[in-house]
Amino acid sequence: MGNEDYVIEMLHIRKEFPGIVANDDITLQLKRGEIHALLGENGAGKSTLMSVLFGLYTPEKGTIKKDGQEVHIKNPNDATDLGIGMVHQHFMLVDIFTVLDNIILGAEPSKFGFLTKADARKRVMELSKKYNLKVDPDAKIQDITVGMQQRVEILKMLYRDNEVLIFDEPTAVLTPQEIDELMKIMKELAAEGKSILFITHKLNEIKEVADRCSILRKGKYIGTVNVADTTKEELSSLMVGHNVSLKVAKEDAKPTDEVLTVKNLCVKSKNHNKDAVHNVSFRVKAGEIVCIAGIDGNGQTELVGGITGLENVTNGQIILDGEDITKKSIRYRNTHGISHVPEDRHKHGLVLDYSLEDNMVLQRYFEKDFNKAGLMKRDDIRRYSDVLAERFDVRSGEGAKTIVRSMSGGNQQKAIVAREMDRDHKLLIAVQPTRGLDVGAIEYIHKAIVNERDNGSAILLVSLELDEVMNLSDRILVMYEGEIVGEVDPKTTTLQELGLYMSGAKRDHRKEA
Amino acid sequence: GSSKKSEKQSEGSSDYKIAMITDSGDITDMSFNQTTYEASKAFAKDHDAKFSYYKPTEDSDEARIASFNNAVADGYNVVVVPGYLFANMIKSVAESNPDVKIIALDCGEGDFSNDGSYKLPGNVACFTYAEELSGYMAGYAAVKEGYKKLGYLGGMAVPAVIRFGYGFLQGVDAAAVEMGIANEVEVNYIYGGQFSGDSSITAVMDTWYKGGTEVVFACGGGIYTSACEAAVKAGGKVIGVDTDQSGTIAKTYGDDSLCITSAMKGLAPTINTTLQAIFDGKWDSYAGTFSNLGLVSGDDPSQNYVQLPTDTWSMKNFSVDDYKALVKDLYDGKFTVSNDTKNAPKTTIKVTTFDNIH
Amino acid sequence: MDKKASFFRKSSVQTIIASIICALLGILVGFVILLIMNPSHAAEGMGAILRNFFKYNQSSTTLLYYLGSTLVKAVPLILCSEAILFAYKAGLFNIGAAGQYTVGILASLYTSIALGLSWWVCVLAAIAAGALWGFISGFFKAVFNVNEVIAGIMMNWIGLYLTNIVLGGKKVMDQSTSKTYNILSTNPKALLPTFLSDLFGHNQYMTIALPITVIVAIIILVVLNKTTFGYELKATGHNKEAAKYAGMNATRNVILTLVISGGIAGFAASMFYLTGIEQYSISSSVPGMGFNGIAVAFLGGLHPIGAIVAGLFIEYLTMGGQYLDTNYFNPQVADLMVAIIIYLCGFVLFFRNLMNKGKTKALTNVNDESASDKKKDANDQEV
Amino acid sequence: MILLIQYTLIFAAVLILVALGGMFSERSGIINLGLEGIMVFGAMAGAMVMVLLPADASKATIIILTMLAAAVAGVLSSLFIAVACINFKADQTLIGTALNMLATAAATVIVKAFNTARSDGTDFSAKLDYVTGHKAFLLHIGELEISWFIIIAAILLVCSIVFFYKTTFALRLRACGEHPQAADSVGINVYKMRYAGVLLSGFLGGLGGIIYIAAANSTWHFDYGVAGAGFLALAVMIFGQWKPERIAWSAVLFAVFRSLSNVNSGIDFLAKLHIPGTLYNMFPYIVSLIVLALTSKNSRAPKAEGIPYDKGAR
Ligand SMILES: Nc1ncnc2c1ncn2[C@@H]1O[C@H](COP(=O)(O)OP(=O)(O)OP(=O)(O)O)[C@@H](O)[C@H]1O
Ligand SMILES: Nc1ncnc2c1ncn2[C@@H]1O[C@H](COP(=O)(O)OP(=O)(O)OP(=O)(O)O)[C@@H](O)[C@H]1O
Ligand SMILES: [Mg+2]
Ligand SMILES: [Mg+2]
Repeated sequence: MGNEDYVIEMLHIRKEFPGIVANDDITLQLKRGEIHALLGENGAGKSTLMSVLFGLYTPEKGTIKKDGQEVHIKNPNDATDLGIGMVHQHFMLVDIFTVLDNIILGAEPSKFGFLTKADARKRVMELSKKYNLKVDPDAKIQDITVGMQQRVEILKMLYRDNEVLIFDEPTAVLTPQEIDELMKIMKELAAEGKSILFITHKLNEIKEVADRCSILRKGKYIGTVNVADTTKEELSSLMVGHNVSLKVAKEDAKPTDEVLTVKNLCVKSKNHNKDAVHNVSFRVKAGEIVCIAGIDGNGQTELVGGITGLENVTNGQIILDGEDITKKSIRYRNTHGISHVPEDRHKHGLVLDYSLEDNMVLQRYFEKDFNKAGLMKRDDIRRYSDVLAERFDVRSGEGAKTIVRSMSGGNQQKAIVAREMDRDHKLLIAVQPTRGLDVGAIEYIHKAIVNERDNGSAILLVSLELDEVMNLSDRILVMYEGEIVGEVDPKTTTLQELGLYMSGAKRDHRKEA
Repeated sequence: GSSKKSEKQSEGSSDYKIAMITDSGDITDMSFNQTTYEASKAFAKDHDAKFSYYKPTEDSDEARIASFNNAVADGYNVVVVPGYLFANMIKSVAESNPDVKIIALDCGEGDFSNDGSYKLPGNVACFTYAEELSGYMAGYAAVKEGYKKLGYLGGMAVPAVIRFGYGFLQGVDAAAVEMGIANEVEVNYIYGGQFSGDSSITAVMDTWYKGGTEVVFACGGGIYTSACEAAVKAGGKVIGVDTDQSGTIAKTYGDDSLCITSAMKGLAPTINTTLQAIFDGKWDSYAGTFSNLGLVSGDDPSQNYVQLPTDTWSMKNFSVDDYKALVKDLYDGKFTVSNDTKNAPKTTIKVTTFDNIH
Repeated sequence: MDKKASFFRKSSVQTIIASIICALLGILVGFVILLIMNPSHAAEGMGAILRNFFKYNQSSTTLLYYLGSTLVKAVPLILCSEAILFAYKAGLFNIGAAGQYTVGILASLYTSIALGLSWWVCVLAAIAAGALWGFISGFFKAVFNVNEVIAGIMMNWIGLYLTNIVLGGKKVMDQSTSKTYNILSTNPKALLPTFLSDLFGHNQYMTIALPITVIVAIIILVVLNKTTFGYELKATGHNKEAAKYAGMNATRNVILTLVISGGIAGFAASMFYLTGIEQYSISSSVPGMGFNGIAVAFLGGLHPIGAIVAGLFIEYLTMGGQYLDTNYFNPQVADLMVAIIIYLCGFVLFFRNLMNKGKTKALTNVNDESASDKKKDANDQEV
Repeated sequence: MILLIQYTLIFAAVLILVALGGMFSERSGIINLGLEGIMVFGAMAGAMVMVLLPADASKATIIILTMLAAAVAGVLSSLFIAVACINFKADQTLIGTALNMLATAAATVIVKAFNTARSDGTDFSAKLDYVTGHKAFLLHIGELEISWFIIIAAILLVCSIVFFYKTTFALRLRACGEHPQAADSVGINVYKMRYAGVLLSGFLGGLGGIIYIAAANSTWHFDYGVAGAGFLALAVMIFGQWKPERIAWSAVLFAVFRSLSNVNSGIDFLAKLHIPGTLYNMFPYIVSLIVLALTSKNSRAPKAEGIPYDKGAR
């Protein structure tokens, strides 16, 4: 008989994928009313385990118990019937549907098959109020921020009255404020008696909300600890098997020549009639890391788009190393000193159906190292890719010829970082370079960025994560509603001050040209 | 299954084995392929000869030659082919297959060479028809019957269809001029671009009938269906082609008076006579000849290869006797009808020519 | 390198085996249909289709002649499927190949008959016409975001009507027979030079179109898999945004892909009509060649060389239909069989998975894996 | 003018139904290039029923049974797509094309066998005559002759609009075409919904087929298939941006031009212009290309269409 204290017990779960055992004899016990964190490197098998619990995968071995009774969860319907809900790592939302439609989908109130949305709307608004999850029920998903999408996912679970809630990396895409809110909500929910499984790579968050934490490593179960009795360092070494340093070690910057100068830049918004980027001016020098901080959606994407050429600039000037590149093609910018780790790795960064090696030369295939008279030099490309993968620890099932789609998000990201760092550049633009990575990987990438700086690159970092911003940058520019509202020094500023700038409560009247 | 019937007759005892090759249409095209097929098959059955038909894979000389070779390889020694398209096939296979007799219908000297320089080998007999006479009679009759607004709906503009059409125009014109109503009589003239009806063609016919057209000469395979459909709705009439179509039309559309007459041509009799000649050992009279079949008698129209059907005569103002008189005049050369397919005939009446439908 | 090569071979062997299984199954189903129609002659009928031109085994000249004919007729089919698979690899579904083929006919026949030009000019004209048609679709796609399928369908019809107007004119079409004039008699220098004609029973339609087709297939293979140009096109096809990010000119690539694809389709038309084997007559629907090309492209595993084999196979069966004894079966049965085989090609992936799987695993698992297998496929083709 | 309306209604009815069929299929995530084939099968079954019904069958019987047969045949033939594309994850483009080829060949063979059997071996054409059946559908409103087909198509259009926007089922269907994983994660059976989408397209496509051949004709030659009407409907669907009410308008636009090409000589001012008929034929395509160019900036196909659903993949 199982222990009655546990709402969910997953016993000896084994799940195989071709060529890999994603979960190997994993046991996980979830107490009623607790927040239970699940920790592990990229590809450790966390998402797989949760998908098993939610009925998306059928395990090869093992049993699942709900309230001590053995249950068979064959599909999400079974999971829902058992009161299990999940917020997926990659949101399960239909873009063109409204918020309300997404929430009710699959559990629609209806009369004779016809939707009766009025009741649903009332219920959703009540829930939204009760948990302080602000949403606009009639907005389309494609038009709302990631944060709001997250709230929609949570409302989906609440709407279904689930008692076991799974959050798969919910914070990877949220702003600090949103993370705080989410933590509050999770605590509230737990207090109400709901049990929560929480996947994250961020140890702070585990320390803040979780009661216990189970650790997976390479598909195997390592152990479960009481969070209160452990330190972050202990957790991270449990996860990766050795000690990791959580603080970026770096010397003071020694800025030299000016590499990037942006003057009065304006970029039109796709969503509204105003400029997404309005009259922005700043400079980045070789040997320094300048960070653009701000809440998501304040024009960072468009600013980077303007500099890299992905978006049309309506006004202003971009000068790279003394040369005006405002009107130059993307190819020109790529080959004249700009490296760019893009914000959305799937949309821009990778051709998912190409192999790793082909992605490694995405901007360089035509160079004479890889191209002879229009023919690809396959051997050289392979060799190059292997070297990069080795150096940046990019792991993939079949080496250089692995199709990138099948690689984990973390490794996909590492591949991009490797590619961009290795390309000749004067300026490295890194947008959220560590989004969704495990601490080991983050450490590695941070080190690499600092290394780049020390080797004389100018770095423009765009990040939503304040930890990263504070740790990594030499100067911080804060963007709010398309304008740069302040410049601060990370050594002297506080999180509070940054927050004030980011929310628009404070602004400098800077002059820079 | 489709086989039961044919199986019985498939192993013939005759020395002659008859094959037919279709042109671009199928043997169910309600036009010359079908007539040729039915006549040859019936003949073979009556004479206990093996029969089969061959359908080329495409509409090309190469494919027609392939079908011919295929038939010969299967042991057939009499090959019946309908249509001018076969001229090139004959040119390339006739001489190298002297033991195979070829009967070509609707295939004239001009189809082989422009200047008549081609000499037909002894194992080939070619027949063409004076469709222009048949069309002439139909047109003449219709106007005499009292119709003033007429239409001509051809299938595809191939020589036989054109001759029917141009003959029709000449007949209408002659009658109108004779009656002194040339300024009142009008003809709409169009080709459907195919040998079957469809909604586009029906729509055009609807427009014609609604616009006052009283009778349409539907000239080409199954294209009459579009004319009939529109005619039924508007109380118009049609004229059939090739065989006496009044029966089929009456049966299909439940209206005995829908088809006022048909411009016939005697494909079936030609096939019967020629095949009979082969079986009787009298091939020599056809060997290597081009025959243009038209009027053979001024007094007994039913002997002619082109005629209107008298058995199902339904016209009132233009009687069978009037028809006989017309045939006599034509036979005597009192009226001359041009068989030119290159240039449309000059007429006093107004002819409106439309673009092909497809 | 070696490891890669052997892996490639293994997986391509699987594809070939799976394709063969589908073909055999199709023939089996075809046989069942013959059985239903006429049980006592079904075996004989099947035999006739499969024996095909080998029925002329008495005379090797005739046999070779008809072997040649099958090759000649397979040429446009193969080229159309090359056109389609080329675009498909670049992420575009060129359903407009049918229309590009049609304007290819227009250009080849107008230049050869009405203008009396030499064959190579006519070929170039056909390529240009097809390319222009492809360009229009591509332009609408790249500049106005018009779905290439709908643009292709529209251009098919526009091309058809335009062809009907132009080729229906007095200069090209014999008004009294409703067919275009024969090139042989009007302008023999527009006929493609013959090739191995004497070897194939003096088949005058055996022209340089045959070796050219093979060369085109090889060029496509090389371009797609070995060149930076192919790399770019495929990248644009898979992920337009990423291609843009990488500095590729996505707009230009979309247009260029359809221009090339259209050029090949137009070229296909010239390689057929300039042999003089067939005359054009006014048509109320777009020639089926472009659509059949889709089927052949897939039957050939979307591989340029596979398309050659598939095209020959389909043409062989189609030609086989004429050897059916019409007393027992109507000739359309062969078309039905071909269609069934093409339908069954859709199951190639399934059969391949079955082979990978071994006997014990259940169907659902097969399905689970098919996606990752597809990715492996892509990998093979990239190599 | 009356004729223009009449033929516009007929062509529009066909295009609307078939395009709606395509829409439901694509909304569920399956590209249906086989509409042409489905139409052929629907047309064939409907025509056979009209041929077989006794001469004294009542109008209502004829109408109901004919439509039923066409719809059922359409649904059955769409199974060719559903089974291959949903269960076996076959390529949707290939299967659609194959179905088109299959349909024309099969219809020719079947109708020939049907005629041969019925006529005791004297008629083996691939043609069916259904004059009585065709007449049973006719209906006169003043001078305008319309057909029950059109009324039924109009009713189905209204039903489709309501169904599409107002029902639980359609919401789920649409989710499957956009983000099947999301649908799956809330317990919707993606396979079932896709079946529903494809079968619906079979139902509507089959009806479209019978209307195409029987609303203005009383004879059909099945060796000619339906001459591209299915592809035209596909164009109408894309033109209508996968939305039922827009599809209706696009269909009418196409239909107006299509019928103009045939009846222009009956409209005085057009007849005077002497525009060649072929130009009229080209018109709807040219016009819609231009309109598309102006309206397509934001048009978007269902996101997941064409991709076989795979539980394991993401
Ligand atoms: N659909 C799939 N098909 C094949 N293999 C898979 C699939 N999903 C996961 N895997 C395998 O299972 C392993 C575990 O993957 P999982 O997604 O559970 O990792 P994770 O712990 O969630 O990683 P991350 O932190 O990056 O989210 C992977 O290494 C991968 O090889
Ligand atoms: N379809 C698939 N086929 C094979 N392996 C897969 C597939 N999808 C994922 N994997 C494997 O799953 C593992 C984890 O991938 P997953 O997608 O969970 O990462 P992720 O969670 O997206 O990454 P991140 O943490 O950056 O968000 C990887 O090792 C990858 O190889
Ligand atoms: Mg992850
Ligand atoms: Mg994960």
